[in-house]
Amino acid sequence: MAEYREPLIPMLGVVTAIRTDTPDVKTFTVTGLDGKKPFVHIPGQCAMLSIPGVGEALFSITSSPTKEDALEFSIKKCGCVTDWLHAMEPGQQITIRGPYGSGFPVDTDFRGKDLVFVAGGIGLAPLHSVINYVRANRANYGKVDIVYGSRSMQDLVDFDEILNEWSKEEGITVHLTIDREQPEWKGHVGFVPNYVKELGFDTSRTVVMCGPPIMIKFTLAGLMELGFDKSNIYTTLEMKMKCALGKCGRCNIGTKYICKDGPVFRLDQLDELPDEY
Amino acid sequence: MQEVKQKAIELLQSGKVQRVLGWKTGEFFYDLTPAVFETVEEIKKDFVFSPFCGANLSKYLIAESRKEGKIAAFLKPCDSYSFVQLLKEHRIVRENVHVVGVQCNGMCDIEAIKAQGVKGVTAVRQEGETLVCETLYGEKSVPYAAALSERCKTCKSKKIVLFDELLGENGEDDPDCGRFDLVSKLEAMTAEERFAFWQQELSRCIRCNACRNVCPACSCEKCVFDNDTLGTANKAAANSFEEQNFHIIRAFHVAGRCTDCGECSRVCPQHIPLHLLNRKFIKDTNELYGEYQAGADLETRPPLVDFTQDDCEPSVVYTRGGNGK
Amino acid sequence: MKKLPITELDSFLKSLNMPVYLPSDDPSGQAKFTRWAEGVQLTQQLNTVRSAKDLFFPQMENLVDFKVQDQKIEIIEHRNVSENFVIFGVRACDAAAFEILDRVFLSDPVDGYYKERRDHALIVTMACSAPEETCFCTAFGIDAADPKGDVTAWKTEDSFFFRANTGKGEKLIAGLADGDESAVQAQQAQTREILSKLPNGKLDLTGFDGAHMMEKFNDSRWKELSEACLGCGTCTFVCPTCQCYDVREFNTGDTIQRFRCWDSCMYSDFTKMSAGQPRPTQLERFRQRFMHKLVYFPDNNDGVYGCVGCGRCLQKCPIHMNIVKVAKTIGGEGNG
Amino acid sequence: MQVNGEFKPKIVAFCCNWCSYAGADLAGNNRLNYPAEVKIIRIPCSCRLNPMFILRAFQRGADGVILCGCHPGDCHYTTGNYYARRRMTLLFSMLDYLGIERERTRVEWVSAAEGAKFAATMNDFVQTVTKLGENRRLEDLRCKK
Repeated sequence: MAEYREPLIPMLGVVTAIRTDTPDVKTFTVTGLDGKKPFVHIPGQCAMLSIPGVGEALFSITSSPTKEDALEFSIKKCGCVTDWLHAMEPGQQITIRGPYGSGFPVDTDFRGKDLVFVAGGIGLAPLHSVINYVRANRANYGKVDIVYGSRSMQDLVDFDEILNEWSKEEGITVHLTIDREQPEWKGHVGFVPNYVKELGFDTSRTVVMCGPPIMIKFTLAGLMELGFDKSNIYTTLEMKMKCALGKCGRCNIGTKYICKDGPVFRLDQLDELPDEY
Repeated sequence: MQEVKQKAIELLQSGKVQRVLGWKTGEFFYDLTPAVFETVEEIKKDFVFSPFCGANLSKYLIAESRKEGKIAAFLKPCDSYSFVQLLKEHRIVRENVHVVGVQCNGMCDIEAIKAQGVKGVTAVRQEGETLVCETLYGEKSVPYAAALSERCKTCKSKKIVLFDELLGENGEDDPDCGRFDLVSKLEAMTAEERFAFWQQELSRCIRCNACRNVCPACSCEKCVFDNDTLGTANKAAANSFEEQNFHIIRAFHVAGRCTDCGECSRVCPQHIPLHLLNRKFIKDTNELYGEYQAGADLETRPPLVDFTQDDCEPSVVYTRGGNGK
Repeated sequence: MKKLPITELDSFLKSLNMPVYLPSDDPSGQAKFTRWAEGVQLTQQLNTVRSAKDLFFPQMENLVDFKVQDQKIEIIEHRNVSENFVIFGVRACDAAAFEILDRVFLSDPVDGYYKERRDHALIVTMACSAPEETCFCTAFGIDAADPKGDVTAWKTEDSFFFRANTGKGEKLIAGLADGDESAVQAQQAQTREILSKLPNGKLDLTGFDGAHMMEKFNDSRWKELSEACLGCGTCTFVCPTCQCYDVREFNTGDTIQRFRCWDSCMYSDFTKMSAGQPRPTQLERFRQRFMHKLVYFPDNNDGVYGCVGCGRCLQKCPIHMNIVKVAKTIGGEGNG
Repeated sequence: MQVNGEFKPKIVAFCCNWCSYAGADLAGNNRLNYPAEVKIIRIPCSCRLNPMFILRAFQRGADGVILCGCHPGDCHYTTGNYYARRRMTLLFSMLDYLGIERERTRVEWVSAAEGAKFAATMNDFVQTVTKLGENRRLEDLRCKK
C-alpha cells in the first residue's frame, strides 16, 4: 500500500518528449521526476495535468498500459491549458494526478471478442491506448477492425504508427477515411458514419467509439440500422471537471459521475441517463 | 388587490396580450414568485397581488419582450423606473410590452416581521395599521410600518413614470423621503469609523451574486466577475480586498443607471445594506453634477456619459463632506 | 443526563480548554458560528444564516501552493493539522447534514482536508424548542427535539441539559452534575406538538428515487418552476448539504495558490467547457440542483435525500422558489 | 515596502500616452528628480483607466495610485478626460466612503510640456503617501511577501 496522498495534491512530472502529430495535435510523453512511469492505468482512464498558474484539465491517456516507461497524451489545442501545453518545450515540469475513471473493460467484456474501433479526429486518443493493449495481448482477442477518419490527411493522428505498425499486423484491418478529396490521398473519402455503414460489420462484434458528438450520433444511428445491440457499443463522454474524484459535482449526469463512473459508458447505460452531455 | 387580478384576466381574454407577467402564490402568504401566465385558468388559480409582491419585474422583460407576442407587465412605481431605464438602454422591446401601472403602499418583508420577534408565521391579515399574524405559537400583532421592507421606509416616489394603463391613482415624488440620511450619517463619520462599518458589513458577503443577478441595471450578457479570460473572475471572496473589490465595482458599474429600486438589499441573504453604496453614487452625482434620477425619463443624459467643461476636479473629494481625517 | 445552569455556560466552555464554535449574533443581528471567547453569547435565534458546514467545508481554503521557475515547479504543501474543537449548539438539521457531507467527502477517495477537521470535531447538538414555519426536517425523519451528535443538549428556561451519545461526548460532559430528565421530556413533548403542525412537515417525497429518474427529469413543469430563477447561488451557499466546489488558482506574484471554493450548479459557468455547454439554460441548471438532491443522491446513497429540511432556502431565495415547491409540483400526490 | 527600516511607498502612475507620458519623458530629459518608487503605466487616454485597474494596483501592493492625463480641453480624443474626471471623482469619493484614505488616490493633469510639473507632482504625491504609511485598508495579504 502506497503512502497516503491527498487526492487533490498532484505529483510532479516531466514532459520528456513532444511529437507534433497534426497541425493542432501534439503527443506529450510524461514521466515522473524519477524518470519512471508516474502510475499504472487501464486503457480509457484519464489523468489531470496542470501547469500551475494556467489551469488543470483532464486528458485521456493515449499510451497503452503495456508501455512501461512513460505515459503519453495526445492533446488537441483548443483552450487555455492546451494552448500552453502546445507552446512548451521538452523538459518542462508539469503536475499530474490520476489515474481517473473506469476505463474500458479490456480484461473482461472485451476478451475473446471481435472488436471494431471507430474514431474521429482526436477521438483516437483514448482508443489508441486500447488498440495497443489489444495488440500486446493479441491472443486474448479476435479480429480487429479500425475505422478512423479525420478532416484531412494531415489531421490523422498517429498516421505513421497506423501505417507502419497497425496496418501490417495480422488480424488487424485499418480503414482510413478523410472528409474531403486530396490529391495525394488514395484511400477512402467520406464521413466516418457512412463509411461504417458501407463496411457493414457483423452485429456480433463489440464496437468501441470515440469522436466528436456529431460523429457519434450518426455512427450510432448507422449501427442501429445494421442491427447492433446497444450493450455491445462503448463510447466515452466528456464534461468539465475540477476534482476528478466524484466530489466537486460538475460532471454529474443523472446518478453517474463522468470522472468516476465514466468516461467509458456502454450505450445501454447511457440510455438510462438524462441526455445532458 | 382583486382589481389587479381582474385586469390580468381581462387583458388575456381580450386578446390584447398573449402573456401576463405577475406574481404567483407560494406555500405561504409571503413567498410569491415572479411568473408568466399564459391562460386565464392559471391566473385564476395562482395570480396574486399583495403587500408581499416585492420582486421587481422589469428585468424579466429583457428576455420576455424579445419573445413572440405581447406581454402585459404589472409594474409598481419602483419597477417603472427600472423599466424606463432599461428602455433607455434599449434592452426592452417596447412594442411587445403592455405596462399596467399598479400603485403600492410599501411592500412588506417577512424578515422584517420576524425581526419583530414573531416566529412561525403562517398567515397574516391587515387590520388598519396593524398586521395580525397567525403563527404556530398563536396570534401576534405587528404594526404595518414595522413590517415594511427597509427600502419602502424611505420611498422616493409613488409615481409610475410610464404606463399604458393605470390601476388606481398615480402618486408623486417625495423629495423629503430621507433616503440619503444614512449616507450622510456615514459621511459624517471618521474614515476609521466608516472603514470599520463597511468591513463589518462586507465581511458577511458570501458572493452568492444575488445582488448582481437581481439588479435591473446589471444586465450585461457576461459579467466581468465571471470572465475567466480577463483574469477578473472571482467566485469566492478570499479576503476583505475581494469583498471590497466586488462591491465597489458592482456599485460603480450601475452608477448613474441605478434607479434605487432597492432589490440588491432586499435579496441579500446576509442583509448587507448594499443600497447605501448605490445611494452614495446617486447622492454624489446629484450634488456634483445636478439632480438626476435614473429611469425618470427617456431623454436626460445619465451623469457618467455626460460632462461639462467646468465640472469639479476629483480633488474635490479631499475637502468634501465628513471630517474625513 | 447532566445539568448546567445557563449562567454557568461561560465557565463550562472555558473549562473545555479547546476552541468552541457556537451560534452567536453578529452586530447586524444575524446568527453565525463564532469562535467563543469571554463575552460571546449564544444566540436566541433558531438557526444561523450560513449553515454549520462552513466549519468542515469552508467557503474557501488553500489546497496547495506552487512555485514555478523556468521549467521547474515546486509543490509546497502546507497542511494545517487541526486541533480538537467543539461545535456547540448545532441544530438537528445541520447535524444530519454532516452525515450527508460525510457520504461525499469521506467516501473513497477520502478528502483529507475535510476528514482532518471532521475527526477533530466534537459536536454538541441543541434541540429545537421553537421551530419556524419554514422548517420541514420531519419530512426526512429528523427529530428536532432529540438531535444526534456526540452530545445532545436541551435549553430550558434556566438550565442546559446534556446527554452524551458517544464516548467522546461522555468525556466532554463528565464533570457536570446530574440532572433530572423531566424538564427535557416536557420540552420535547411541546416541541413535537409544534413539529407535528409544521406546514411542510409531511412533505411527500414518494416517487423521488432512481426508478423514476427519467420521468422526473423529463417532467414538463421544470420550465415553469425555473422561469423566475435568477441563477444566483443563494440557495446553494446557505444550504447545509450543498457540496459542489471549484478549484481555482491565484497568482500572488510569488507563488501560485491553488484553492477550492464553493461553487453553485446554478451558475452558468459551472459546466461550461471550451467544447460547449451541456446545460445551456437556467432550466437545466435549476433541474440539476433539485434532481441531484431528490433523485441522484438518494439513488447513490441508500435512499438518503440530499436535503435536511432546514428551510434556509425557503427563507433566503430572492424569488422564493425552493425545494418544497419543486417537490410538491413534480412530486407525489400525498402533498395535496 | 520597508527599506532599511524606512517606509518606501509603491506608487503606480497611470499616464496618458499623449500628454503625461511625454511629460514624464520631458522630466527625464531635463534631469528632474522624482522618486524611483513611482512606476509608470502608460494608457492610451486617461479615460481608459478602468476603476478595476486602480483596485488591482492596490491589491498588488501599491500604496498610492495617481492618474495623469491631458488638461481638460486638450484630450487627444477631444473628450476622454472629461469622462475620466467624472468617473474618478465618483470612484475616489466611494473609496473615501468605504474609509480608505482619500489621499492615496489622485488625478493630476500634466501636459507634454510640463516636465517640471510631473516631477513636482510625483514628489508631492510620494511625500503624501509616505506620510500615510502602508496601504492597509485595501490590501490583499496574499500578495504581500
